[in-house]
Amino acid sequence: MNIEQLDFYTQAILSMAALVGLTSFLMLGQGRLLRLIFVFAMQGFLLTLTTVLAAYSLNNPHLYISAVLTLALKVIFIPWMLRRQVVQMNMHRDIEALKNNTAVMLGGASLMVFSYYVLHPIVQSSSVVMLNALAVSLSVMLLGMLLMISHRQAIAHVVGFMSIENGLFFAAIVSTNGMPLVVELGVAFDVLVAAVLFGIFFFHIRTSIDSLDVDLLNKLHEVDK
Amino acid sequence: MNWLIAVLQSMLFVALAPLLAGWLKCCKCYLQNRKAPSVIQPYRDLLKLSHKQPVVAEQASWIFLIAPYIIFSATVLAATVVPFIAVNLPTSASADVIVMVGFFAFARFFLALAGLDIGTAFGGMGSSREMTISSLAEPAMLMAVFTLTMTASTTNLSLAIAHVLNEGLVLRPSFVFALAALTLVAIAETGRIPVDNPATHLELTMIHEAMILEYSGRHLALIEWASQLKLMLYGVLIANIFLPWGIAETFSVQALGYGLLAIMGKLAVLAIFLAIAETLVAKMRLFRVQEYLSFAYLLGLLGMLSHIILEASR
Amino acid sequence: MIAAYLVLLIPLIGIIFFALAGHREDTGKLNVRFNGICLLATIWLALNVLNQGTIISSGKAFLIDPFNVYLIVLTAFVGFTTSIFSAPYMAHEKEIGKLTDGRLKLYHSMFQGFMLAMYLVLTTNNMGIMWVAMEGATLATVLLVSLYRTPESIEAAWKYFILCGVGIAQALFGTILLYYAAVQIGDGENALLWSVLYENAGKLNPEILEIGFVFMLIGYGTKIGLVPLHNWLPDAHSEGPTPMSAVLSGLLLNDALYAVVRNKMLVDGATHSTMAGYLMMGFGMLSFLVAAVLLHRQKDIKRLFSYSSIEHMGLMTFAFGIGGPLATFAALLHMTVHSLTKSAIFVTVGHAAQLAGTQKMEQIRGLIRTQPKIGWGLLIGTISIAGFPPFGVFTSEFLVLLATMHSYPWLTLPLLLGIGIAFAGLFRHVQPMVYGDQPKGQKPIAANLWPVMIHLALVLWLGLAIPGFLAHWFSQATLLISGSTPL
Amino acid sequence: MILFLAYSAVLLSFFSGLLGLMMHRRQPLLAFNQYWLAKFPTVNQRCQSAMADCLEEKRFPILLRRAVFFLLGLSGIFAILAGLSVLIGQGVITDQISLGLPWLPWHVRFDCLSGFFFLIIGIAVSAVSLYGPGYVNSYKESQHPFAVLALFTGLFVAGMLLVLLADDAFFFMIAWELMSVASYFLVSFQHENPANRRAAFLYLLMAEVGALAIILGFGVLASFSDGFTFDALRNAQLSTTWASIAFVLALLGFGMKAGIVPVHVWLPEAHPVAPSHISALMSGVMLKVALYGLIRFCFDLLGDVHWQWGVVLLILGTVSALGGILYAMMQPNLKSLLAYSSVENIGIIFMVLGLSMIFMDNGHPQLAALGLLAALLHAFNHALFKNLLFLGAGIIHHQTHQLNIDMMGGLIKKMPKTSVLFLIGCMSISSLPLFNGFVSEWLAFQTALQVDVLDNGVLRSLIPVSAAALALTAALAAACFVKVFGMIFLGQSRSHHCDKAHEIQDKGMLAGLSLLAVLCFLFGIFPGLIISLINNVAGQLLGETLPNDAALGWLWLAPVSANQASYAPPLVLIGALIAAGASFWFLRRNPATVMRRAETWDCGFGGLTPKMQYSCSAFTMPFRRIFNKVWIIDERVEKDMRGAMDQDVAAIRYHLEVHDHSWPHIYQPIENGVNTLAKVVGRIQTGNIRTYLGYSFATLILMLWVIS
Repeated sequence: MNIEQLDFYTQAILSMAALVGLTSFLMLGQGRLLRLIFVFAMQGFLLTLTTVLAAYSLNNPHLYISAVLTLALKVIFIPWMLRRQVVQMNMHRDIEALKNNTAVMLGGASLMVFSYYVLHPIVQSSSVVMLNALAVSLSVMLLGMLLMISHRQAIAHVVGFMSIENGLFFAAIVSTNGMPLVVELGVAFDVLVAAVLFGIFFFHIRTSIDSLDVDLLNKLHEVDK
Repeated sequence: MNWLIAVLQSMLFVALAPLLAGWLKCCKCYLQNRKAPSVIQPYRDLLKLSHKQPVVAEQASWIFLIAPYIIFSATVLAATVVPFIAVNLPTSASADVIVMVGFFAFARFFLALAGLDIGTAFGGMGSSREMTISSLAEPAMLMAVFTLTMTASTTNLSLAIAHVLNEGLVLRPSFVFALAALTLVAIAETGRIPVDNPATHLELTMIHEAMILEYSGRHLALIEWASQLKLMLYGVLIANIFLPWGIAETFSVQALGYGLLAIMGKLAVLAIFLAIAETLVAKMRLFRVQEYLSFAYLLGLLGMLSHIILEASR
Repeated sequence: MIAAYLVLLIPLIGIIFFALAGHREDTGKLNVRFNGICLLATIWLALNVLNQGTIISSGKAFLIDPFNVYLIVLTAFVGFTTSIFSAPYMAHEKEIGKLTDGRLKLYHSMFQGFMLAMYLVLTTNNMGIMWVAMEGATLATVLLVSLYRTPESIEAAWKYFILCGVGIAQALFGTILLYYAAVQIGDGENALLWSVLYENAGKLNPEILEIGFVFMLIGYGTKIGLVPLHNWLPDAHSEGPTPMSAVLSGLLLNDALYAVVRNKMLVDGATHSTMAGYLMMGFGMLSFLVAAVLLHRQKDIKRLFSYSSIEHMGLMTFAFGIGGPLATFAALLHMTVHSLTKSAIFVTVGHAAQLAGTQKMEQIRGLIRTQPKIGWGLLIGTISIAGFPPFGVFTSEFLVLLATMHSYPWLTLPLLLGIGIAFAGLFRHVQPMVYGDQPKGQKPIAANLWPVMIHLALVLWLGLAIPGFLAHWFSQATLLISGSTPL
Repeated sequence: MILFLAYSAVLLSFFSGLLGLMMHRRQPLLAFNQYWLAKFPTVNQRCQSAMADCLEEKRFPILLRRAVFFLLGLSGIFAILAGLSVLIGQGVITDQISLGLPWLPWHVRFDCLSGFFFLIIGIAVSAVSLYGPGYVNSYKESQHPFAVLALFTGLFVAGMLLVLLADDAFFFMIAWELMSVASYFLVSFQHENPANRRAAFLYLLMAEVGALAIILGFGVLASFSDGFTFDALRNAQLSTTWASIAFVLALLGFGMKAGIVPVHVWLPEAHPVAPSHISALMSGVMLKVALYGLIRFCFDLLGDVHWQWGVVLLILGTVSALGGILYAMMQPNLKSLLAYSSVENIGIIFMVLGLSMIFMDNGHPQLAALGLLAALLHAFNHALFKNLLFLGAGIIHHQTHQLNIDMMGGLIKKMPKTSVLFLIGCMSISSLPLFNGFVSEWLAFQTALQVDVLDNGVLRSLIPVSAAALALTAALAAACFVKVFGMIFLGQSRSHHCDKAHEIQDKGMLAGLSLLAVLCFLFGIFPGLIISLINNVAGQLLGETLPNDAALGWLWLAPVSANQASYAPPLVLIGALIAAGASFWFLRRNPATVMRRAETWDCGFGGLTPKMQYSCSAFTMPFRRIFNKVWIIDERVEKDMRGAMDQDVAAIRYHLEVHDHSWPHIYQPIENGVNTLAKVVGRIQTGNIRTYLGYSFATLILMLWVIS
């Protein structure tokens, strides 16, 4: 099935998927925290757009609520909070030197392929579009994890964590037109609380190790040193 | 009737034991160009000792005092089990060859304890050495005897000897091994050269004598008698197991008489052999005794194996 | 059904109450009361289930069946006894200046929050809500782990938060896949209801469910503490306040496993393959062995027992993975006895650490001589957790072994090896702590050991005889999970 | 009725443990008494005052101790009665107790085999309960609470009895582990000593490993049958391979408990450090319970034994017997020595059991019955004399406060009664005629001598070799116990403590020993009494009894036939008495020869000192030379030099340590291996959260790849 044969909605969704995937890649290679947060906010915004799109074309009003929640949390609140932290910590000038950046990017690309490979069996029971959408969201998830693995700043970890959530939301909206409302609300609540807790933790970590470098959090281990 | 003969035979056995010792001493003296004491000198010694007042060490406890009686009775019991001039004895049935070895162990147990009781270095040394040697000798002896008992498929000595007797002359390789083993064990167990020297009182070499150093009077008499009995017992075992001919199978006076003569003759010859051996061989160092006894053990085992593999194989 | 609502309502009130009321002298006791009332409510609920069988609430939002009813009671019970322990314990912590009023307020409020999350995980019929509650449990406890604000505790809390957060996100992806498979055959709103899913399990798309299950297993498995996803667990258990360790080990891990098993039932129904079972067996065995070996290296007493928790969770996962009626029954029983024993152990461990003034095992010595109750409690608890009869852990381990022997004979070897190594690892550390002369200057402390005694007595009881109603529930649950029953 | 006796025995021991817990409950009891007094003032005044009397502060602990041991003794007597009645009645009684798993209540079965072991336990427990009250008096309540001792003793005994009653795998394991765990607590009772802690840990660890092996053994059987009851397991149809696997597992498990080489290391560590009456129970009885397990598993559950198993048992038994006695000989600690000697005796039992299996599989059930009989009889005898010796060791420890044989000496004069009883134990264990140890060894030899009936060449040559080893073992045992008795009781005392020792005052302690000593002698003279009982066991288990075991009258022992071998201990005794009496009378009739005491001859150096005596290590030096490969010997002589050019010796110190090979060669590597493994595995936990995330990520990828 070629893309020109699909309806506009599907085309739009696929474009969105591509964009969301792109933002993930952008984040992965990003060493500056402020830009990272900005790209993250962009991803959140794309997610909001997708949700609105789905709500509009599928005439599914509860997705609007979900869109509002996403907008509020992922585009406004969390980026704002993270940005504030960065500025407070005076880290906005720092560039994190990423080791093996090329390898990580290549790895990210292969993850994308891998996601398609893994989800391939799903094609039998649904459309290629679904496969695309799910694969993109899976790769967003995996890229989020990769982001966390490759970055050392706690703030980058939070961004990675939230981008994983973005991937999940994307999957939920595209493949199933959103989860039941209760669940959506619950998840949103959890994300909110998590965001608040992250804020608290930044404070604690800073007071404890005077930095937000997670590599310094290594007192508890089982290795003879 | 049987019981009576058995008891009489045992008494005879006990009574004749010093005679064998005397004869052995005589033979040795002749061989060593010395003037021999009378053959009945051991009897005189025993009698003299039994009349003397025993002197007992201060340290000694009741173990020391009862040990001679126990040693003597255990050896006597062992003697009752062995067919001396006749087979088919009820005493052999009430205690078989394993029990006989047990009697020896019993006697030795108390002898060693008595050695330790007085609390001197000599006693302990003797006990230690005695237990070492005997713990190697005892299994060797059992092995040798088991060869016989497995051949006869009975551990009853009387029946076993009767079996050998009735079988006639059969050349058994196992018996050769067993005979060799038993002879080696007998020499070790009775404290003869080359393992021990009954005549020595040099602390580095003595074994048996070290343990009984503190004994005197009737106690010494009993122990001496017991060791003479033991010597005789081994002699009778070797003679009657491997050359049983002449032993009385019925309880007629004639047969018993022949039996007595036969065994005395056999013992006399054995004693001569022993005397020759003792004259020719030098005493071994203590820690070579283990090799000697391991050899005996090995011979016993070989005897048993050759019986099982060569003679009774199916 | 009112009982179920009550069970959820009480802790909710608790959160709000403690958050608003602030810390007072009697907050600890109030906490006990809240948990006590909740326990009564769960018993009422259990009686209902005993009389009526499976209960589904009118909106189908809640489902109480034999599989979760006993876990609910267990949760309430462990929560109750832990709160009994917690009252003097936290008072002592405040006395020695480790905690402030504010933090105690947070502690009590979040204690209730955690209980609420646990009840919600267990009672809900909706797989999505289950996920939400699971995440909620993490959120409720993460601040408790860092309650002492030491660098280590903050590190532990951070790891706990990030690792569990990432893990649980994967579980959400799994849930989405499940939902995706479900909407293809049914209506949207009810598609995540477990009761509906279970009925239609055969119709679900097996491929999707398989992939979904991988995500679920890894997601919830992080919470269970399956190796190699377990790394947060020893840190979080050892650095938080001990009552928290007790409920984390005794309840949270169980509930995560509960979630996995619920999902496994669906996957099994859909795929008719043993894929899910094999995955669980693999993870279970790996966790079991790695934790057993790592027990030998521990220096911190709470860390030691948290590894033991990983080990036992591994064993349960393995047993559920085998999937036969015997193994399932054993795993259900093991969940119960492990919760009871482990929470009892953490109670004694807490007291022991307070007694010695440190969590370092090298410095904890002579407990029996100093305070026999604590020493014996720890020793008997360890004996029990190590799987010695007549304690219940033995029964379940025995059954697991036999089930393994029956289905996969060669796997018994690593299993036995693991049990042996784990036992040695536990005992080489515990024995020097309890035995020996009283160290100089060590004095008895105020301790309430009734929870320990009650727990151990219950475990003993379960080892000697399984009461009829529990056996009935177990066998019903076994029927539900494995399709047949050992009875 | 019989079952009632058996249950009573179990319950009584259990209650004795519970009663022990009352030790610290004097105040509540007092309060209860007051309350009771107030409530029913009219009820029997005397009764109440008696109660109050008992609860008096000083009397209460003593009375309680007595009561606890009284209950324990009662349990022992009930066990004896139950055992005897089932052995005589030859019945099989089954029952169920509604405990355990919902679909598997505890099955109980009481047959001759169980009954026989009940008898062993009963006798031992009775003796111990006579002995106990006096012995435990020396423990300080604050350091060694009696409640702990009593509770776990009760549980221990109850556990052992329950093992014998169990008729399903689950119940069996519960009882088995109850026994292990309870005895673990007893081993660690005096836990202030590092040796105790180490021993206890080792013991529990090996008990656990052994139990796992047994469970697995049952598991193998269970997977070929449809249930865990022994009835079901009996009907399991196993291929030879699986049966052999089950056998090996059972052997490992039960062997570990029984203490066969090389899995014996816990035994010489654990037995010596427990309180002596517990050591007696552990060494004398618990090992027998392991033996029971093996017999039950092989002869009853597996049913078709294979001669190859017999060979395995024979070889292991031989190695254990020789190794055990050689190690025993080198021990300076009396209780370690006794523990190693248990290894030896268990080895002998295993040997004979192996013979029994070999004969069984080769179609000679009668000879198999003979072997079984010899094994069981030796187990019985060993229980008697080992208990006797351990209890004796307890008295010695109690009076001299030490267990090092090198520090004792001369106790025969200070403790005459104990010394006689101990001597009887030594003679029995050295298998001297007239004592019980000899009878079983005699039977063992008789079994081995029947090798002629076999066809297999390997067996025909192997069995004689093991018989030779048995002979060697017996001789070494005699040497060892000469050393023990000689060093402890004879000569001069080598230490201050020993000098001040005196005879034990407590009658109960001596009574416990006397009971066992009398039984040792009694069954040495009249072995027929017990053999006819064991014959019933063999009859029930193998379906074969010995032929005409009493054809020559009940005084005679003729296990195969009168033509093959016979032994009449009563006649031997009479003979011995006559011989000894005659010589005694003959020599003592002359009043002039009354003996005279004089100084011991000191080679003219003047003044014998205790240091001149042969010591323990000196006594065994020849053995050390001869068998020097058996031990790891660490022998050093240190000289302090002085004087011009350091030519004169000021002092010499001699240092000797003898170690077991199995420790550095088997156990140490395992321990190191586990530690290394832990170190390696520990590397996965780096402490860096990014690594952890990496694990999570990698696992996810891997799993997804695996399923797709």
